[in-house]
Amino acid sequence: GSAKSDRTAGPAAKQATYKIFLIPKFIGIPVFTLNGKGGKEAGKKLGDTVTYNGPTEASAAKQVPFIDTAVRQGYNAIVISANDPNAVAPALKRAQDRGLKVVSYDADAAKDARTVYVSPPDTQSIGAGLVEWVGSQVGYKGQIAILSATTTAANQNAWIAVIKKTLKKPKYKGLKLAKIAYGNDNDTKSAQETQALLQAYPNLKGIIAPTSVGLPAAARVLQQAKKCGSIALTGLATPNSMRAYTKKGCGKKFGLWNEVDFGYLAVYVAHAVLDGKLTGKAGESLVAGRLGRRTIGKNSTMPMGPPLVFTPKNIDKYHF
Amino acid sequence: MRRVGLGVLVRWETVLVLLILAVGVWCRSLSPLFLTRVNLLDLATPYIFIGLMALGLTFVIIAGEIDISVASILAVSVVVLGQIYEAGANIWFAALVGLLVATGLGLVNGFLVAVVGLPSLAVTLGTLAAYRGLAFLIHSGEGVASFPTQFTNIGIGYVWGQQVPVALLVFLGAAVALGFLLHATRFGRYIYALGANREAARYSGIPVTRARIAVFGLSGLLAGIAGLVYVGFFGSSRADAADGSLLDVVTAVVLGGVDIFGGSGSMVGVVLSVLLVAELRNGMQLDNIGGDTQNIVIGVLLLAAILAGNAIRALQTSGLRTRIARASKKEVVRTAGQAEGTT
Amino acid sequence: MKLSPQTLAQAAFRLREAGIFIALTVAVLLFWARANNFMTIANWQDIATDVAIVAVLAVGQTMVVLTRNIDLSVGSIVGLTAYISSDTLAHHHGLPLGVVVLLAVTIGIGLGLVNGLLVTVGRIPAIIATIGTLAIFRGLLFEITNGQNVLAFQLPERFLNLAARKPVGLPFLAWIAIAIAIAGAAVLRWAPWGRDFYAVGSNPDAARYAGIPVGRRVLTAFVLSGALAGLGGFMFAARFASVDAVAGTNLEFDAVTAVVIGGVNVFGGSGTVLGAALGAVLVATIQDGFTLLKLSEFWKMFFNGTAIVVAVTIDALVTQRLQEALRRRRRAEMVAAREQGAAT
Amino acid sequence: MSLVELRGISKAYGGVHAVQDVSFAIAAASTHALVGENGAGKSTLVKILTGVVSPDEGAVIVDGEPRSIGGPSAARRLGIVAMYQDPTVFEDLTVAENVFAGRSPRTRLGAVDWKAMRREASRLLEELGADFAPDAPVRGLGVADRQLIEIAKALSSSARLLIMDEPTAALSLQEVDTLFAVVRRLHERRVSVLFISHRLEEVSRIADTVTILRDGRHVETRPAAELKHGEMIRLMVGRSLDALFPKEEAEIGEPVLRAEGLTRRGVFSNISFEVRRGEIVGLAGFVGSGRTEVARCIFGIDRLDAGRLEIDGRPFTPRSPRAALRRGLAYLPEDRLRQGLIQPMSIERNVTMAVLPELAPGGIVRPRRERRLARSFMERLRIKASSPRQIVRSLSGGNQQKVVLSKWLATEPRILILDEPTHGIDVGTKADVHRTISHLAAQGLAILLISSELPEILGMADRVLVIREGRLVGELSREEATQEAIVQAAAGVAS
Ligand SMILES: Nc1ncnc2c1ncn2[C@@H]1O[C@H](COP(=O)(O)OP(=O)(O)OP(=O)(O)O)[C@@H](O)[C@H]1O
Ligand SMILES: Nc1ncnc2c1ncn2[C@@H]1O[C@H](COP(=O)(O)OP(=O)(O)OP(=O)(O)O)[C@@H](O)[C@H]1O
Ligand SMILES: [Mg+2]
Ligand SMILES: [Mg+2]
Repeated sequence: GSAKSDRTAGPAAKQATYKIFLIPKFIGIPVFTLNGKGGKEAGKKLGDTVTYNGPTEASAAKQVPFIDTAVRQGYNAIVISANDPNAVAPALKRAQDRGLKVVSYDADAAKDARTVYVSPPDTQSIGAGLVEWVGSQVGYKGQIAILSATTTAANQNAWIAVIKKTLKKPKYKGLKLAKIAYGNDNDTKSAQETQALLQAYPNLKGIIAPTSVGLPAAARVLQQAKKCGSIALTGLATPNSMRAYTKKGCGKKFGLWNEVDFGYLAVYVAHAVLDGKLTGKAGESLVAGRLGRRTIGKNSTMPMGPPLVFTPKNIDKYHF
Repeated sequence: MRRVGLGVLVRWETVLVLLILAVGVWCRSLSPLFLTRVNLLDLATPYIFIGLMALGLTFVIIAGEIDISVASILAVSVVVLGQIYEAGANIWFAALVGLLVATGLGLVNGFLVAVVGLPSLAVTLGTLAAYRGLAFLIHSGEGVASFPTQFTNIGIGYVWGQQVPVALLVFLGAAVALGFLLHATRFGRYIYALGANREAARYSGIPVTRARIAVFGLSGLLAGIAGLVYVGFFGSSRADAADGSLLDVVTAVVLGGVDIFGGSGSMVGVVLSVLLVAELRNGMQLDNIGGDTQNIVIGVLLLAAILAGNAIRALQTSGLRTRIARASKKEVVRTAGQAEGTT
Repeated sequence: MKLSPQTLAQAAFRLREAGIFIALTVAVLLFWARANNFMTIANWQDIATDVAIVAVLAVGQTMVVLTRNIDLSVGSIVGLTAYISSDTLAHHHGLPLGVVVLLAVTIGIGLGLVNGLLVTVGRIPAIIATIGTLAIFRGLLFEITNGQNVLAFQLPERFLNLAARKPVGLPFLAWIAIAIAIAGAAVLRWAPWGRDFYAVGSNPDAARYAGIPVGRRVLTAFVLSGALAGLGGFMFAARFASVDAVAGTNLEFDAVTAVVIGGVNVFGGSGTVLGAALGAVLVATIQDGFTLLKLSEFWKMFFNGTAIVVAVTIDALVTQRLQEALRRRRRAEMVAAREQGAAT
Repeated sequence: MSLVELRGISKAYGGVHAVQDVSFAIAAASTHALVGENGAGKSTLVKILTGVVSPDEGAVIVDGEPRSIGGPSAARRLGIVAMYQDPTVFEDLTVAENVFAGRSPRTRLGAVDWKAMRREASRLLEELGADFAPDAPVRGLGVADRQLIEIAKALSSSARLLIMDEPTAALSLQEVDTLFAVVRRLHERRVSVLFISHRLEEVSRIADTVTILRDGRHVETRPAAELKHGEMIRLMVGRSLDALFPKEEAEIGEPVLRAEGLTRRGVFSNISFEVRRGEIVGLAGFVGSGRTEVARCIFGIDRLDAGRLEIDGRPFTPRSPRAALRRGLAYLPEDRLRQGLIQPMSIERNVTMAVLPELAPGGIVRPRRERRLARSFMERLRIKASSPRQIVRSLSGGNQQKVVLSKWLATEPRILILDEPTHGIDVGTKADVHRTISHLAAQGLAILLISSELPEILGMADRVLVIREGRLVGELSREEATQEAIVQAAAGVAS
């Protein structure tokens, strides 16, 4: 058995074409579907076979079997958005032992379990950006809250850390972080949590929802509560999901990297890693097709680059 | 014996074996990789923690109760284990405490059901939420990740030329032990009696309350052991451990031929059904069939199997009746004979 | 006059609902005291909206549980019908909402029928049958959505505003729930086939002997549950506008919780819609109160679970007391009767 | 013309012929008794007449035309209504709802007409001399009351043939009288009754015609007047029985069980008695007098509020059935199905249920010993079954009762409490059971015999205790004990 995967991952790996397995946190929601789309697009460009599959719930335990079978099927690389950085690590290490390359994207896996992490536009700029976007809308003062995904989502927590750090800066000292609510990447929950925020903090000025499920939900609740005027909303979501609200002034400024590009880049990175062009060292770089040159930063993390910023004016230029 | 021969044909376990073979053939056609030694030996490993919970739940269901809180119990014990280890205690000590906590939580269920006299579905519906909440309250962060290898081997270790997963052995070991407990011991007999007719069991001097508490304690303990394997295999001790695995656990038990209303079922059946589900998922994954489609297939398999089972049971009983028939005819003759004798 | 078993029974019966009522009052007073802006119209409107969908599901669940069955597939049915409703609207903006409701309910009926047939004709225990269909229906939803979702901007305004409307100060969805609850209660009280639910759940064999078409009644219960889940799906779509493949996940737990807290006997035969509805309200209120008290998610989870256990404990104790009282009362009556018999 | 006629009815379960080629006619406005040993096929015929099962062969003729009876409701439409062997009530519903289950009166709008339902129900209960309200929940009513509800149910549905499958099994003399009165009133309404009972004296009292079954075959149908008991028994059993109550002489030894001032509030109070080695003490009284509760308390199922117990002079506190068993007590409960048997289990497992601690040293069950034990009892009590492995559910009532008895004898008790031991058992078997009982006494067991069947008490007991409303109201020696004496004591009528 092991011999088999060695063969495919060993000498075979030197051939130009690879088999790459793209595992999202869970399948079924558009964001990940778009990642898959981008990944496949990149695959076509590079002549690689890209498979997109995963569990139906955001559960690490249910991601692992996909990792293991990918190994057995002789895939050359795994691209994954981890539900639990640690819980998938042993499986990913098994894969690496069998000669596979691992690239994490969106939500990182334990460092020693992947070669490169393709991060959403780097934590720093997103975190800072989110604060700026909300701050600029409320005149840099007032009570704000965060609507996050799950308490344990690595990327969310990273952003929250930066947001807290940024808020300490003199420019933002007017902004007070009242509460961090969790919507569990679940539309229902997110909406209810937003409602809860409105109740608990009558004079809330702004909400930061750095989740593609949470932001539109929040926007909708604000609209239904007729609070779009009084509460500034920002966060991360696809322009399609926000268009209606943004145009009505709910979430006048928010951002996102292009989810299609995200998957696209992740697969390009995986290919480069397989070619041995990327080893995770800071400063290494590659030309990622239509995205141009991208470079690895520290912690062998490659940021998506600055997010696109959507406003009522420019939003109609984007369709994803 | 002729009767056994006839019996075996209509045994549920036999059906499961046939299903496993049939599914095997199908999976083989899905992917050539399915029938490799590595794959066959390893395909169950990711599902062992589910299997272990199922073994415990089997006792509860045969005893005529239900415990839907097992996954939450697992989570609590996992978090406790993680926290204690992080606090610098010896890993095995931490593991022991985890097991004790799990058993304790199980006993709490048992107390509420057997002593306070509440319906187990309601009780464990409550503790399902309460325990999960508890797990998060104990620790809601990333939890410990780096556990010593000699411990994680429970989950990811291999023995015998690095071929056979330890977890699989743990599962089979537990199954054998529990199978013995259920089928060969007095306690096991009590469980069946309880599930079939609790009042009659009580009248017969069976320690009903103690037995019912014990059953839930056992279920908790198994959830705890499942927790060890979980930590070993996934190397994570987070409060959301095993979230969403409840349906898989119940499915395993029921597909194993355990009567959801209690009183009947066998350990072998449950083990087989655990393997069957693992095999099926593995095969479909090797063919990159989507997770959603996999769920549909499992769901359909469950229902189809039960439907088939009902048909078989009908066959079985009619078979039994024919036997009664022959026998009681004989009896009639015999008693008649005696009658002649007495008069 | 002396307390007759009937008055005793009714007393205890009131006790059941009373128990929940007291719990509710206590909770309300507590939150009122501790959390400002709990006792605000806006807040109660939110609670009402939150509870509406669960309440509708709870009514259907009550019917099923009364017949000594359970329907765990409602969450998936809600998801399916929610998506189909909004997807249909997304493609036919002009479609009257009535038609969409009809569509959702019809699909619900179909799925409920599947459950019912599996249980009655297929002789599969309800808990298993509906665990199976829970997975299957959800799987189908994934297939249909194919990773896409319907977004607010694709939907007609009148639909998006449906949930926001508040006739007479009460959210529209809450009105639907109230109507359903009343209808459900009426059925269980006045409709002969509704009464049969109690008989079937109380003693299936006896029901069969009594000539009650047990199979048909159970089927009816599941169909009703499915239909209401369908309606719930429409309400879900109206409330959350954008629907994807995970919509309505775990709603079955909320419904069952409401029913259990509402004092419906999980072994069938006894319980009321009123109780179930109150149960739903209680849960929603506690949730809401905790939010206002800024308690963490995890405390909510913890207390929610504990609340269930406490509720059933109280219920159990009440019924035990009642039975004991009844038996002794009965014996006293027998004695009295015999004394008279002896005297003559 | 006869109301209902059976022509060549056969029914087999799998291969066993429950009934085979049975033919007889039931005349209008008459009581037709159906007698036979356990497993003779009586209940099966009932099920056929009510459409619960359909016959393999033969026809049911109603008013001269053959009918296929699809189910209970179809039967009801033909005017055929049955009270089943075990009362089938809805514990959660009120009495009125039970009476009208499945066919509640409707208002014009088709809604349940509660008023009418209550009115009708109370009228019927009145007629039956029941003393509980139509709104009373059935939970909390006793066996006898439940039996009355069954009757009311039957009456309410304009029956033309009312089938009573062992209706008197759980009834006391008094209640039997009420029932028979009702039956006679029914005749005035041109209603016929198919009456099934193992109590032959009742059969002779009420029946116009008697049909006898044996092993599923029709043996005889004759006017009751022409049938003497001995004759009936001979036809049923296929042989003439030796004395019905064979009493072996056992020398009475020292007291084994002594009870003093046993009290359970609201149930019974200040019950004192003793049972000696080799003695059979009868416990008589009406249903509901509290006999079972006394037994349940002694056996540790219910709590005693006051009083003390001694076994062999050593104090004994009945904490649990387990504790009682350890002290050599055994209790054969009155409700075979609910308290006696584990139906889906095999005979052997039922028989060994109470002796597992002995059978399973170190907690590990020894199947071989188990089977041996079961076999020995199957022979001793002539249990009619294919093997110790047979599932108890498929046995007829009488054989099931024998299995329960075996379970308790297996514990080799020193004190044996029998609660309605021959409840629903046929004469043949009854004789066996009685023989066994007195044999056990002869071997030195102390036996407390609860029975609503006075002949049984009179036949078996050395002493008779009479309980009324939970109080001990009389103690009669074997000589003093007569039907009259006991009834007077039980009813509290001064003689
Ligand atoms: N469901 C069944 N399956 C198999 N055998 C059955 C079934 N019901 C009845 N029998 C058999 O049919 C025969 C007649 O049973 P039935 O209950 O009619 O006897 P019975 O005359 O009513 O006895 P009893 O006086 O004890 O009630 C018995 O041998 C019984 O074992
Ligand atoms: N668990 C119970 N539930 C409901 N009614 C009961 C219960 N136990 C006893 N009863 C009823 O209470 C009354 C008195 O009980 P008990 O059975 O002790 O009287 P008894 O003299 O033993 O009458 P029986 O002839 O039934 O033995 C009877 O009507 C009995 O049926
Ligand atoms: Mg019978
Ligand atoms: Mg009794």
